[in-house]
Amino acid sequence: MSGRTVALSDLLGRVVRDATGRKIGRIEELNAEISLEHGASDYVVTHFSVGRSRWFDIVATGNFVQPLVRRVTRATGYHRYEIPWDWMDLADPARPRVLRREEELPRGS
Amino acid sequence: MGALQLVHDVIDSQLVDRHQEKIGRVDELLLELEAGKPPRVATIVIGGGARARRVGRWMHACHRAVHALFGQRVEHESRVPFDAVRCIADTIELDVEGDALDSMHVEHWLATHVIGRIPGASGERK
Amino acid sequence: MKKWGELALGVVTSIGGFLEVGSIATSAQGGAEFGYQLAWVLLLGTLSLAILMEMTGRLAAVSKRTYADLLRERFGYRFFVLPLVAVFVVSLLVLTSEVGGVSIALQMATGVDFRWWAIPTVLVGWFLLWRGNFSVVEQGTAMLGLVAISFAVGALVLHPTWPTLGRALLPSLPAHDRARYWYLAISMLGASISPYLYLFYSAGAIEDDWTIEHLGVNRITAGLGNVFGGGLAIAALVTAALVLAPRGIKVDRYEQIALVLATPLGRAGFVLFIMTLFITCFGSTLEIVLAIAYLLAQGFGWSWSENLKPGKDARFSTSYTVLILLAALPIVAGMDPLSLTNISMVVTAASLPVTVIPLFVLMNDGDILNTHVNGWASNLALVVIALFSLALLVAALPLQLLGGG
Amino acid sequence: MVQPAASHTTHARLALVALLVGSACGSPPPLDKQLGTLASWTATMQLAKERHGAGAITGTYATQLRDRADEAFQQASTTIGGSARTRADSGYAAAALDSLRGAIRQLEAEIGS
Repeated sequence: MSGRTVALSDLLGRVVRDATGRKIGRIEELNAEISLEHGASDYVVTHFSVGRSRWFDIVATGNFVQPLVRRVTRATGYHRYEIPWDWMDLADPARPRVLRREEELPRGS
Repeated sequence: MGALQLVHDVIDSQLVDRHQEKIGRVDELLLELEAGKPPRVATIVIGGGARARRVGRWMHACHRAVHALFGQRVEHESRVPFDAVRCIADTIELDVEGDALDSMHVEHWLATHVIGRIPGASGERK
Repeated sequence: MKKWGELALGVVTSIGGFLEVGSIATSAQGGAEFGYQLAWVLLLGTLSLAILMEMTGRLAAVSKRTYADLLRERFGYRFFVLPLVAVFVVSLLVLTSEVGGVSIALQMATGVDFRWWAIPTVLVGWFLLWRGNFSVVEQGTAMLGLVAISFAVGALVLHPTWPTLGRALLPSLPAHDRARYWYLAISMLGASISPYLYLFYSAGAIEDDWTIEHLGVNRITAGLGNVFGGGLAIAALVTAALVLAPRGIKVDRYEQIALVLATPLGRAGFVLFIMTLFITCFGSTLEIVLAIAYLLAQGFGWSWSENLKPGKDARFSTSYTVLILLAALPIVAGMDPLSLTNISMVVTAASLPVTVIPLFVLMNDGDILNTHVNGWASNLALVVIALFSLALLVAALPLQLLGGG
Repeated sequence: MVQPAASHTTHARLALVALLVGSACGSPPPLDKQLGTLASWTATMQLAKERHGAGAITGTYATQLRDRADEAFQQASTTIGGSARTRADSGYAAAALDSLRGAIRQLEAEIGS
């Protein structure tokens, strides 16, 4: 079990840039699942949610007046990116970088 | 235990030990990065230092200063492997003995040196 | 049957728990200087508090977690520090004012200077917390707190002019001393809507093992209790408006306030006033010190319950022990309790946004409340409260400086 | 990253506080306010005397009220000179102080009896 250790709070809120160096938002959530490769009870991060407004996302993730949220997201073109773990370069946790261009990134709801 | 959102479901959640006693909150989560492998959720940290660090550098400095003031050189912090998680719901149950955790140092110290010295402190319920 | 008992208890708790040193002092000041005119502030404060309490009670009954729990879990520790520090500081100030209120009541009764009473007061209070359980604190102080009804009796005996009072329930602008008017308005709001009230209430719902079945009890307790509590605060304002205002007496010191009941009700009124001040302030002392200890314990995940023996939750019981002793110090040092009360109430008003605005987010979170999330009417009310809490934050400091003297 | 903006607002806030504190604490309380306080205490003394006569309040409590009025009197007599600008103002101040002193004496006589 070698490797580097990074604190979750050191990743949260970090500005993420895409392959071309463009800012695409901040890390707001880490999604984990039970790993199928390792031992049974190991949780591993599957993807990172990257958004632009933490407060908006706190509100939006909680089933908050869903129709209103949907209308606002549509009107403002707001979206989060759901970035698979292997697209994220965390060599420097303070400067996370996505290995693809912004246009290629999958968008969350 | 299916998919987990580490921020929404795990960090800052109430922790209870195997006897359902409250033993603190998830003050920090440590991830293990290894080339070519997905980040592994490795450790739950319980402790004031980790908590202070999250607020900012100045808070961490304050925390250390307060510790130094009380002449405490070691940080009473617990690091529990994530394997010990038994159940994640409103609270997170850890398969540990709460009394054995280092982060419970202040609780025990107060219980024996302050609260325990005052008559009427022991027993189950009032 | 048990439910109705709980209901009656809840309502009584609210009456006993709501009128305390802040309300008595600021309502008397408001009535003395502006007659009935500031009555609308009490109506507004009471309505707001009823809404906030109903919501925090519902939150606790449905989620089995307290408001403080959810503030940390949903917003993260980084944000939580803000309400934690704000509520801690504000509540400690209010706590000190309550200890001052008890001490002044004892001074009025005995003639012994209030400074001597602070330590005995907190020692007795601490003993009750140490030995008693949650029901002792909640029910004991509530039942005794019913003496506060003497304010209503006093107001009725003085024959208020009802139409004028009715008109004063709608906001109006003052003809003189604008800064002072708004300063008193903010103090009265701070006295009505203290964060400790809803933090205590939501922790109390957990202490009393509330479930979804208690939502009706919760609604009625928050509603009716506040109607009574607010009504008594208005009664205090009315007595001051009819006793002090016509004679040109302003309330500069606590000692002057006893005259508002000694005038319509004679010796009985004098005694009832002292009892009311003593009991309500003492009850609030216990509630506030518990509220702060709850906040710390829940925020940091310690074991907590007023129903456990202190050895079972050492950090929690150490917190209330230290805090209640700490609250005696400014009084022993001779700080004027009325100035302390006024400052506490204004600071309380200024601290409201950090606890009101997050509540809006939580009350709409379906993961926490399922089908019991806010409807549009509750949301509208909460938005209005949040907006005016922001206005209070902005206005508090300038008004303290311009109208505080 | 946000450091410069934050320190700007901090400075602005500090300046605002300094301004307000300065404007609030600079001068002694204005004369009309002090006269109002004296009149308020005079009325308090009269009401206390009347209530004591009716047996509504105890002598202990009336004495405390007298002491508070005395403190207000002492405070006003040291500061009110600085607030009175004209001869007429000084006259008002002296009259107000006199009537409070008189009211305190009357209450003392009532308690003593």
